[in-house]
Amino acid sequence: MATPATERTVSLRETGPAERGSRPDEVVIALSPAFAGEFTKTIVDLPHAEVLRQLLAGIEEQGVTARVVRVRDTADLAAISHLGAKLSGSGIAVGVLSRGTAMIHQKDLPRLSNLELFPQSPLLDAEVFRKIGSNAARYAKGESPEPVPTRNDQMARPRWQAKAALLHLKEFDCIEADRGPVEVKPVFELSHA
Amino acid sequence: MDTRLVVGVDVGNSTTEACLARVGPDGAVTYLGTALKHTTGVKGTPENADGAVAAVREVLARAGATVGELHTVLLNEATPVISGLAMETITETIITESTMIGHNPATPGGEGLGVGVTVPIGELLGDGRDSERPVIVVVPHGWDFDDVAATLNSAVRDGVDVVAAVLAGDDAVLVTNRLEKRIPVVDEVAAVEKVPVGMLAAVEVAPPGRTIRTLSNSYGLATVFALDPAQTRQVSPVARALTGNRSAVVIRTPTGDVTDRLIPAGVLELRGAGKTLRVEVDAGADAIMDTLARAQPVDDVHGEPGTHVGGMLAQVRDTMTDVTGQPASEIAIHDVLAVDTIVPAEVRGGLAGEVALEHAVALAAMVSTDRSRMQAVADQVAAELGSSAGVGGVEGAMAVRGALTTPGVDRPVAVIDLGGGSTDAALLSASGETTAVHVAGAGELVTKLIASELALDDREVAENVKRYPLGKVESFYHLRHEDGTVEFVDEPLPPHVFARVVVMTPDGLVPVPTRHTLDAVRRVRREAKRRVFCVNAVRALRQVAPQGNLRALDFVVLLGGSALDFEIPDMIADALAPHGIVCGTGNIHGSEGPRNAVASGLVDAYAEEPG
Amino acid sequence: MTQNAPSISLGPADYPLSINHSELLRTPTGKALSDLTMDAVVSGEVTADDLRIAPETLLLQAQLADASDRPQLAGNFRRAAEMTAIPDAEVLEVYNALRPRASSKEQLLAIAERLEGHYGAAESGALVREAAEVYERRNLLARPEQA
Amino acid sequence: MTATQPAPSNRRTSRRTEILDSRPVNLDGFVEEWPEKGLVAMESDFDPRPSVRVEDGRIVELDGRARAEFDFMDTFIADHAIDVATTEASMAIPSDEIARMLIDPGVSRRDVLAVTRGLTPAKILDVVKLMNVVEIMQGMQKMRARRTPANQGHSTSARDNPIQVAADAAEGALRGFAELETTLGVVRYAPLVAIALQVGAQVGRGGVLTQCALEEATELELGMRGITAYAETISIYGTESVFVDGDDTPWSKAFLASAYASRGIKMRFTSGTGSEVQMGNAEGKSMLYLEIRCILMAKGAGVQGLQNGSISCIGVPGAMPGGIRAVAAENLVASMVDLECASGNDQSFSHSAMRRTARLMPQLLPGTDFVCSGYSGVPNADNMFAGSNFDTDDYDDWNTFQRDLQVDGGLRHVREDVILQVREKAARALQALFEYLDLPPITDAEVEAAVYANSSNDYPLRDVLADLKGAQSVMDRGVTGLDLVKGLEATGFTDVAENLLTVLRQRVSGDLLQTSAILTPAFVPLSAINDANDYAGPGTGYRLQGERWEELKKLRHVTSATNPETEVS
Repeated sequence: MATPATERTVSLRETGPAERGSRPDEVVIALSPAFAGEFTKTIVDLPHAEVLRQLLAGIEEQGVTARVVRVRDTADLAAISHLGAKLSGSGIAVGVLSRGTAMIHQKDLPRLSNLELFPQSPLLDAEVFRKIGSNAARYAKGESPEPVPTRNDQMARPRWQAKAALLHLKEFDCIEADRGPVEVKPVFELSHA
Repeated sequence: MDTRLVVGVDVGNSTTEACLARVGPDGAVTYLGTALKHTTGVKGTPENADGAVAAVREVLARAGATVGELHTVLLNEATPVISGLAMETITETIITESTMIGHNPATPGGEGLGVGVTVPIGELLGDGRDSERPVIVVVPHGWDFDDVAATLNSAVRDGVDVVAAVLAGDDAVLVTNRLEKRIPVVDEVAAVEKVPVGMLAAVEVAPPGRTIRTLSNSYGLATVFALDPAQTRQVSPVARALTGNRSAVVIRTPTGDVTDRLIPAGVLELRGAGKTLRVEVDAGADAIMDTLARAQPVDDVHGEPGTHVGGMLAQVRDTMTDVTGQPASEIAIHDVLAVDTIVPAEVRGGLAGEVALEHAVALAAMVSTDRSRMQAVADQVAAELGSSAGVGGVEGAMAVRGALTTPGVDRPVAVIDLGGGSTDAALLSASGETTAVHVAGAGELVTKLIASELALDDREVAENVKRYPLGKVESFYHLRHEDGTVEFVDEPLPPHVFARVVVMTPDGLVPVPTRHTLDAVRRVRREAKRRVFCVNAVRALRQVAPQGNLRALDFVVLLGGSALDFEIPDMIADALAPHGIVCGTGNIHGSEGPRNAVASGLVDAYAEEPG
Repeated sequence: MTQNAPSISLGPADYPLSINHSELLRTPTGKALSDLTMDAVVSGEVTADDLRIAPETLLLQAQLADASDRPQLAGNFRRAAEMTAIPDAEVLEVYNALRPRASSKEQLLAIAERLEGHYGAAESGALVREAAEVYERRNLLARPEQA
Repeated sequence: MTATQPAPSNRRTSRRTEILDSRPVNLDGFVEEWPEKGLVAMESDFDPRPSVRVEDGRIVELDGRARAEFDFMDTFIADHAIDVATTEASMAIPSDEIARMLIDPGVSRRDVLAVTRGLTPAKILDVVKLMNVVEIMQGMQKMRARRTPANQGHSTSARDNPIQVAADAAEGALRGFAELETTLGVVRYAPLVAIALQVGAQVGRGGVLTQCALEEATELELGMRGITAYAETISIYGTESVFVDGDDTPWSKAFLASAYASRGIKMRFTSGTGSEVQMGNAEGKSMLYLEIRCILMAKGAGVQGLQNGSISCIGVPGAMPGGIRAVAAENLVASMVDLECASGNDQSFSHSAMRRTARLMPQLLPGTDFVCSGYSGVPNADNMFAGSNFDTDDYDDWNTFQRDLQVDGGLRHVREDVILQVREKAARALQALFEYLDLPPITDAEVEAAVYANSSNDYPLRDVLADLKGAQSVMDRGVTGLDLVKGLEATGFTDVAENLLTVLRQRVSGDLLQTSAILTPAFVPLSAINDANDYAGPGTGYRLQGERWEELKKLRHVTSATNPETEVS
């Protein structure tokens, strides 16, 4: 959707073990083991750079700060998101899997619950990720955002169900057991395709 | 006379109540129990018999009595009251030729005022551009915020005097955060392609928490656009429409205009007291109600055909025809209640889905048909139960009689029955005479006002907002009640209520889908109740009070379902207090609360004069 | 068979019982199939309690299943015959107790004892005992803090 | 729909490639195998080798695993599903010989069952792996439990509108579904929709069995009250970890099976290929191997039948090489261990109409107990099971397949005037019943809409608030199936009341608890006992002939031979 012929890539620079934040105005973005690493785009080929940029933009536009962490020892979305929420100064985190599935979580909720869940990865585009970031930031500010509208498509099953399973398995393969979450700094670069 | 078992039955609009009593030879009454059923059919029609019989059977069963022991069933003479509701907006804001973008995006960027010529971003870096004059950049859909910022920065570096920007997407904060020069940016202008190019325009963004100062001021506009007095007069609606916004864009086009006009809503014709009075609906609720008061008692109300109000009343009549089977021509509207309200509506001709708060009038109308058929109901009840049954008294008279059993009440006493469709009042004078009235407007109108003012699509939510107190879920472990108290919970609250304004229903917390704060929702709720119930209480009491003088009333007893509401009785009591009236929720026989007044009144009347 | 099996011996040709052997069928309230008429329903003589299956009928169906070489289905019917005596709420309670990590071994054994002792439900009790044993081996008992 | 088109490439392509690329089939997803992780349909080197060892009347080794290492699936299968007395003998028979027995008309179904009841999961897999899809169909033709094939329909509404559910259930019943299933968008609507389904079904054709898919406790309660007649959504899985993730075990599900039987309610389990790998815990086994474990678990629990054929995971085997063959094989395995099989074809499967049809053939041609475990009796947009492989738009195609190939898929063509009649009657009966039960009224306009409607959009909107209160009151007041009977009788729908009472009476006899049981229009229970499949080669078993064939010759437009200027229908 950018101006023609530009595409961005992202690399994640590890800056050390992820710590619990103290700022009440921050949202943590918790990434799965293979996000912007083993994989570079979601199930519908949306570049991970764009996913991250839009999430960050959504948070920024609400005047809230963001911290990005990579979770390495699980590929379970609820676990990733909940861990992110516990690290977040506001208690709010967005968790994202490589295939695009995302969730907004809060630290006091049971792990298997959530504030908002976006299970249909094939239907998540840049605009939706912006809204997810924005809503997470608004929760952090104590506001009451309208939940991001979720879409549904009966024909997603024949097209995406098996690929989603494959991506899920691949992501599981990237799990590094017993390694804690690390804080990362996303570095975006412009490439002219 | 020997001891007799009698049942009083009150057929109401929605519920049918029964009250079983033993009447001794001396007329002493012993109450044995009560039962409550849904009313079957429209009140006052033969279909009521089913509900009445069911209520009688239940009250007997509860007391362990049989139909065979029953002496008689007493029914109330009920005026079938049917009500209708309608609402019309009476103002409308129209923008012609895209002169103004006055919407309030949630997050505009930068601050200050920029005045310049509109230029599309695509042409900013092209050759032959005019680098002399200040420029307001217009950015269409599909532009990434990083690219917009980079383009603007490089244009500024090239010497272009960029003073403001108007964006299609929701990117204002992101763009301004990345600009080297700070300018005001307005975003979420959905129809940005309709913004005229090459025109002088002004963009203003106020700091967070403030509203714009220049574009909402007619002389500010005159200054910015160098207008003469005649032109200034012309743009004053623009200024008015922008008042209270945090951001705005005004574009000066040769013929553009914003109008804030009254929709001709039509004339309401009130016939009564031997005269026919006319009032313009767009004059507002107060004017309508004043005129109505001059036409009391009202025989019929008509709306000017072909106008909104004509349509509204026709719709009410059609509903009545459907339920009563009476031809529309025979249906007389005996009362209306007009209420001013505010409805958020999208501005016609707007470029960004601008919403203006338009004025509207809500009308509740009420018909009382003269076709009460309670005798037929009584006959049918008698046939089904094999006992005798008859009409034991008129509803209003029976209600005050029942109300009189509330401890601490004496004649003269007035009752107010707060229903769903109508508010009813009756007075029992010191000398034992009763007068009764029904006025239009009650619980359903309150729900409708709440729904439209809060823009709630879901009637269930509006109904809940009306019925139960509010709260705000501040964390998973605590919530703040509307009175400011905080309640902590042990189990985390469910995620769907997190950070939301909620209604505290008996079934749990229900989120209210609104951007309004708790205080705003509470204000809307209380105002709706005040405008309907308090206004109607006073209005109805005036109609039954001697010479319309409220001071002549001593005791007012509230009855009916709404008398159980958590705040309405207090609000009415407050409204009546200046008139020196003792007002409170009834407690029939000192035990039944505001229920069962009519049914037990029937029994009492019978005990005094066994028919 | 652990329960009082009906003395008659049925084979596949006797199916369906509702047509071929309605004389063998009784509701738990003792009514015959032919008593369940519309008139009886309208007059209130037949209530919802009359439309349940009797344990004896389940044992007859178990015979038919056995005779059709379906021993597992027959076993299911025999457990069901035992369970007709257990109230709905308790049936759901036992089901929930059998979910993974929902009960300690002691809790499961107590349920088995109640089934066997209170309801004479030997086969259902055995199923619960077996679960307790497998759950212990597969680490599916409630963890101490959850018990 | 919204699935994105394959990304455009800059290379020049031929016009033909462009056309091919725009075909609907290319909107479907296809994935390479990854057998190490279980992303493989049925041919994997990582599946166990068949073996069994019995000591002291107990299986101590199963498919290469010693008893001490058994997970709970192995344990349950070894102790409940496999016949210990015959297993060593059966396992000794070479797989190709068993495969031949399956397709040999000279070997009776009973003789095959004598062998299969002693087989382990790996052995069964070894057998069906030898069979191509035609052989699988030939096996199914003989091994299906009930001789007469049948079909099941869905009747749901995107607005949970009970009038729509009743009208479409009536039409579906009239068209031939032996079972009808519904589910909800808003769960609190369930009591009203379940009542509507029951009324519609009994108007369309007396004796049709109904079901409402909900969480276990509510589903069981509606069943116990006699508002529904059977249950189906009791899911089981092929690995211990996924089973536990689903918060169940073989023992909890076996107990639930007996609970249903103890209330006289027919019930079947649900499973299917692909669910384990979809949930990320296939333990490196092929989809079919894991499904065979499910089938044997169901067998061991003593449940009479199984809904399988991948069901909601159909996109997973559908994307794999040989995946639809594996799905056909799983249906066959259910039948060859003597379970009722409701054989899938019940979820949106492909963008391509041709591929949807091809996927159906292995079940339609040989016939199964229920060819679809949910043919959408409403337009797919109204299907609250997220769409089926076939919907109301496909009725005439289906009827034409039956007529072309002379096979019985359980449906038939019905003339428009007859359909309109039953739709109206269903809506009227529900209107009367709602009034009788003091539920929110159904207007004449709604009845009128129901007669001519296609989808939920064609009905006036209901007062949802009032409906939900009504639904709650049905639960609070303890309304039962018997109350429905009384209401229908009292409001003049005597025949419908009789139909429903007869269905309710069946639960006293327990006849519907037997394998593959359905009720005929004459209310005769038809199961694998009195309608046992007796296929023994050409000219035997179920044949589409006589009156039924005459019925299936009819279509919407058939030119009359007597007067070619007219059509018969």
